[in-house]
Amino acid sequence: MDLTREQLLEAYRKMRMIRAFEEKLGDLVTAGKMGGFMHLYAGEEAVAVGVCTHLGQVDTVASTHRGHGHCIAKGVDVSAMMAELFGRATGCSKGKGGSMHIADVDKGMLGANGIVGAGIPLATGAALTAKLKKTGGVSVAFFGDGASNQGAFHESLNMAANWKLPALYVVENNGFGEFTPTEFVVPVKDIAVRATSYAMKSLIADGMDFFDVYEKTGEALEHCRSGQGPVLLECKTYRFAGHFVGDPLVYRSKEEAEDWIQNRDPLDNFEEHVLEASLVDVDDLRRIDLEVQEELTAAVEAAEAAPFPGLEEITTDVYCTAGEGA
Amino acid sequence: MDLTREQLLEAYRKMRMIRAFEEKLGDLVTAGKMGGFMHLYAGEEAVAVGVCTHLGQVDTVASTHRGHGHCIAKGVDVSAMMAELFGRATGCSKGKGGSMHIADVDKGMLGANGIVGAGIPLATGAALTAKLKKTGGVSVAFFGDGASNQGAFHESLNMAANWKLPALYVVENNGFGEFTPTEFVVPVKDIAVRATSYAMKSLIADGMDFFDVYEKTGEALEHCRSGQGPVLLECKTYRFAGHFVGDPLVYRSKEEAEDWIQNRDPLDNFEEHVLEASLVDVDDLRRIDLEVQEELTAAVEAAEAAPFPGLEEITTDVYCTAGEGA
Amino acid sequence: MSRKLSLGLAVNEALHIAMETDPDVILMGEDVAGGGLREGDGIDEMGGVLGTTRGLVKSFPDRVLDTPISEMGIVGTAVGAAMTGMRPVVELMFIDFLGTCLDPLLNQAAKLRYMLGGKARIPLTVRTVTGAGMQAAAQHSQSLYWMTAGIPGLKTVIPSNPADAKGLLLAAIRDDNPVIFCEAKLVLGATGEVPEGDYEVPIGKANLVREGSDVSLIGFGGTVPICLKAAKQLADEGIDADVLDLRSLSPLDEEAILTTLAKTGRVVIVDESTPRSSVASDVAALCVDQGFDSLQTPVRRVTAPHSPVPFSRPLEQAYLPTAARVIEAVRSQG
Amino acid sequence: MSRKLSLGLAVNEALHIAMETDPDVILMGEDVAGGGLREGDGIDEMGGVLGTTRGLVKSFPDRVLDTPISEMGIVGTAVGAAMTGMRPVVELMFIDFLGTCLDPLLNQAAKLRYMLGGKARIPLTVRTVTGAGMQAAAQHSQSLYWMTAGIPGLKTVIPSNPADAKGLLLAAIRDDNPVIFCEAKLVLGATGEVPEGDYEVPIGKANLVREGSDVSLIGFGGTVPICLKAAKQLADEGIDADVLDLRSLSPLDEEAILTTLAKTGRVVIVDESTPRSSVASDVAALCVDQGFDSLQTPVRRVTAPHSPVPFSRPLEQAYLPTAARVIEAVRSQG
Ligand SMILES: Cc1ncc(C[n+]2csc(CCOP(=O)(O)OP(=O)(O)O)c2C)c(N)n1
Ligand SMILES: Cc1ncc(C[n+]2csc(CCOP(=O)(O)OP(=O)(O)O)c2C)c(N)n1
Ligand SMILES: [Mg+2]
Ligand SMILES: [Mg+2]
Repeated sequence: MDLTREQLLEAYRKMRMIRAFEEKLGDLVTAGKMGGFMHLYAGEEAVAVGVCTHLGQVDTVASTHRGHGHCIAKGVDVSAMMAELFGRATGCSKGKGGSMHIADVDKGMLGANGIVGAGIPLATGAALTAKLKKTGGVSVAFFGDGASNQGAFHESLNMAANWKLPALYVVENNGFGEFTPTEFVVPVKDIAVRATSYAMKSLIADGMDFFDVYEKTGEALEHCRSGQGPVLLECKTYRFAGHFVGDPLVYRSKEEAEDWIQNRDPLDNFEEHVLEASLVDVDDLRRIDLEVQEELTAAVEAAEAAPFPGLEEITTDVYCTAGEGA
Repeated sequence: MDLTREQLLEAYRKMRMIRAFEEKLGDLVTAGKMGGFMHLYAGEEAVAVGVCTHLGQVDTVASTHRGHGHCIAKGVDVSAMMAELFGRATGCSKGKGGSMHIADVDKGMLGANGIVGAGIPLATGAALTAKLKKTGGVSVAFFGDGASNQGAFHESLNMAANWKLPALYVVENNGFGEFTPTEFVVPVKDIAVRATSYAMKSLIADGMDFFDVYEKTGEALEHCRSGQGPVLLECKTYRFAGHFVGDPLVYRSKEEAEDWIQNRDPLDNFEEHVLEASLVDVDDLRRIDLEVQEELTAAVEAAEAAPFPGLEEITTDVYCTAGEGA
Repeated sequence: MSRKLSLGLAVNEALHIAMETDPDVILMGEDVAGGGLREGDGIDEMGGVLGTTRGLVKSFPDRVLDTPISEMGIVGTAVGAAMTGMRPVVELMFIDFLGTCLDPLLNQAAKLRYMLGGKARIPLTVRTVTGAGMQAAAQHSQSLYWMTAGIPGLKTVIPSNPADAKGLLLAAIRDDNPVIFCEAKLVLGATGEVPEGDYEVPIGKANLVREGSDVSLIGFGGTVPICLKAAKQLADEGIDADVLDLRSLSPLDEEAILTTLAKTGRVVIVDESTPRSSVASDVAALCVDQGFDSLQTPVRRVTAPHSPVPFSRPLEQAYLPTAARVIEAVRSQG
Repeated sequence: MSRKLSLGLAVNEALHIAMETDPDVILMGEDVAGGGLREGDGIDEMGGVLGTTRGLVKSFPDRVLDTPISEMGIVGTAVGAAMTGMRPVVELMFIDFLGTCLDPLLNQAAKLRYMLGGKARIPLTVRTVTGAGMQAAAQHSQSLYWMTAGIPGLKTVIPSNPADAKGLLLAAIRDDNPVIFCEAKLVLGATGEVPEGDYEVPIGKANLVREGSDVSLIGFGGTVPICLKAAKQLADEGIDADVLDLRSLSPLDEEAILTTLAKTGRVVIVDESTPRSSVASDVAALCVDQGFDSLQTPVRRVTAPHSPVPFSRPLEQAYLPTAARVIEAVRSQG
């Protein structure tokens, strides 16, 4: 394991930030302070952070409706995200996109996506750019088990395999698509086997274990970066909260949820591992916990104080005018 | 092999009819007597007939842009087909559909389809009907290697597998999608492996050999009919003519084509087999050849003599009026 | 007898009746059962993301099908099932998802009967949720009924109230053609009187919901309450408005439109969708074609702007048509 | 200098120039190389199903990509590539196939810039063939530009002649927005003078192709020659027509439309598409809104009927707009 103490602490900070961010959102939406369809990433932190710890500025990520975690893992500013979710002019997309489209292209985060499966071809296109422009970058698509039933999944993986694109397809198998258990709609045990249709390399990781995700991603990216083509990486995970904020969670058993939450929390797993191996001090972690809370509190305050976009913004940014660029 | 002499002769008649029908169309289009985009099935006869010999009235077929062969194999009237292709009122669809939509629902032939891959979900729906209504029927989708790259393929096979539908998916792998060789766009050797993604049974047949297709289809349909779910059957075949009538065929080598046409003609293969095994007399075959030619000549004459649809037909059949039924 | 129900519950009631009265009716869609067939302690069904299909899987366990997230496959499969004897009702969660299943509607359902010379019947209903108002942003807030209304071979209806919703949905399901049934977010939660029992509201007939003689306000779905509100305010100014609820976007009740135009000579169309290729344009074009002699003023269209739906609440609110904008449009006619 | 070229060859020339002048331009589509990269005795490229892209793969072997038959994947991939620095030109063989790739246009390309608050650029061009006239029947003959024109965030252009085709395509490719470029079958084979070298025809500007003062005939793509033919015949009757070629369907050159209306007071719009949710309706609606005071007669729309395109030759011919129908429409205005 090649991670420095700094990197470990950074990974922990991101996982903790995702958890705290999502908990905060849950509270804000429930309190009626924030609107929209809000899908929380809590429980799946090890996937986003395990993967993105390998990524640099040149690498890109395309995400899903459950995109806050990917943003944070890819380094998007939490304050700008919070302002976006409050619909403020200071948001990372001026408040015009919201949760399901949260993005920061400058950070290589091409966006959450309200259309299940639609990020997969976008990531494939970014991989095509990387290949044609020889940037050395890789392109990562995060998507759910449910999305693996979309035609866009099939078409994209096939194209990427034909063209040996530097693309990593990360399926976050959390056992449900909305309220429907995965086994109702996916007749194979491992979504990873779907790589067979494209003669594509595949790997399976324990998505609750940062270290396993990190390791498997490393192996996958070596394959991608060396020109051998794309990889499908399945991460087995679980979402701790409902499909969206407000979901009554009647479709899954309390025992099942409790088991994952109590015994397989990726933050607990991480802490246990790094403390046992004496890689960091417990004080470091607690300090980060506090810093994260402070950062979030400040983000919420700043967002609430920020202005809404002017009404003229309704009709701007529809088209790019000549010379305007991105 | 459980086929009677009658059945063998019927199979031969159908294969011969397909070949003669397509050759006739080639001449008619080239002579400017017939219009539209015309995709000929010559060379692939053993697939349609090998599969459809197993089918009865209750079974349905959804087809492709290259659909004449499937129609003839499923028992659609050749005269009505010819009139359709001439755009006449006596055509099986009153001249309104043409080659790419040729159909006869009464015969269980749900239609050719101008949209590559679109027949696959239609067949899946027919299989759902068969299952829900317990008709005992199976539903067959014919489609090309190229169509196996469409999202509709993936989504349909997944649904059929989840619901264990009585559906047979027959991929006619003729080595090309239009002018692009299959190996440019399909990174696996056998499209049959794509069944793995759905835990689906798959089989591969020599699509130039009626008997092999017939046998594999039998095995597949036993599986479907006994409630064990769908099957993907890949038939390796070759189209003797161009992608459409008028195709200059510059994208494939003459040698390759000659080899298939001279050495692997499904009609020659059939004849050799049945004569060697003394299953029928050569005279029977030659008599059928003549009868087929006569039937076709009559069909062309009747079609050319038939009236065009009245102009009021432009706006009829758009909607079904109450109580009109099908 | 009637009681007050929300539009969503009226739809639910219509689905129950349709499934009870016809064994060929099946329901397909993502989470329409929503875990309802799963065994387990305390496990219950969701009945769709908005709960509209609740209870159906319990009554008709074999005929309510939770599907994978595969809109192209779902709708295409439903077309194939419709063609072979079923009467499927598909839930397309939001009309925005048309992007993932246009082909089976555009090139299959809408055209099969025609291409087969009248030898096929596609009794398919697609229920879908349209419009803005829930801060669901650009990809979950569109009013894309203009797309389906533009396709020959499809019908498109959009109720403005629970009673119409029940009757139109029953008519849609029993229609032998493919029908797109739109549930506008702006009125989905609104309650109203709903008759008990089995009844149909005919497809293709508009409904005059207010009588007046000075101006015709034409709306549908979520814009009908907006028209009524505007009419009330206009009445205070002495302007008496006819309010026509189109109910059906295709076929369009041209006669009803021309009748109200002939009465008032003055038309404002209120459409939640973006302006281009819109139902609003079709209605205006009809007025200036067939109704030219009656026209006394410009025809105004009150629509969303030619832009995606913004997320931010104040922007989304300003994006939507309002009674104030309708009144302004009436005043601007001079 | 100019020479006569077909519209297809003019497109081919524009593609060569675009790829020569910008290394970020890539061409993607089914068979756009068409075996051109295959080695073998006597093997040659096809350059697309209609031969429009011939020669490009030889000049730019790394930038001409034959794709699988996966329209959703192709267009979605192109959007992702556009967003990250390429300038892709996708060939969608026929616009009818929009059914299989609407989402990446409707919900991605058209909305990304907006949803990202202006922080993305999608310089994507989709070339596609539209319309009837080749007996290609219901699924290969549609004029679905009304769909793309209705989507905010997309532009849609349709040239009526080879010179415009070359200039509009160069403008489309260099535009930083997603542009749908339509090649109408009715004019795809027609030849005309085409200037040499690199030039652009601006998007959003209509072109007055004939001057007259009695009636405005408004067409685009394949209907411009029909308008001109009708104008010629009308001239014999002493009716002198302005003929406006819209060139761009979105944005629409409203000023040019209102200018010709102001001049003649009388408008006939000729649109090959079906009538509902149409560009024809939008133009009529604009006339009766902004141009009401100039209007002296009803606005007529000459379109296809509200039905799919029939296969049978005489039916297909009667389905299409003709000069005779345009003249009839003018006469019917009284
Ligand atoms: C095309 C499309 N269909 C349906 C939906 C509604 N929807 C939103 S999230 C979701 C479930 C996605 O499941 P999965 O891919 O497993 O991701 P998860 O939510 O479990 O992270 C569905 C059906 C959508 N947004 N887009
Ligand atoms: C959705 C769609 N994309 C593209 C086409 C154009 N097209 C017609 S046939 C064809 C090739 C089909 O290849 P395959 O599925 O292998 O069938 P084959 O022609 O070889 O029998 C293509 C690309 C189409 N008709 N529909
Ligand atoms: Mg999931
Ligand atoms: Mg093929």
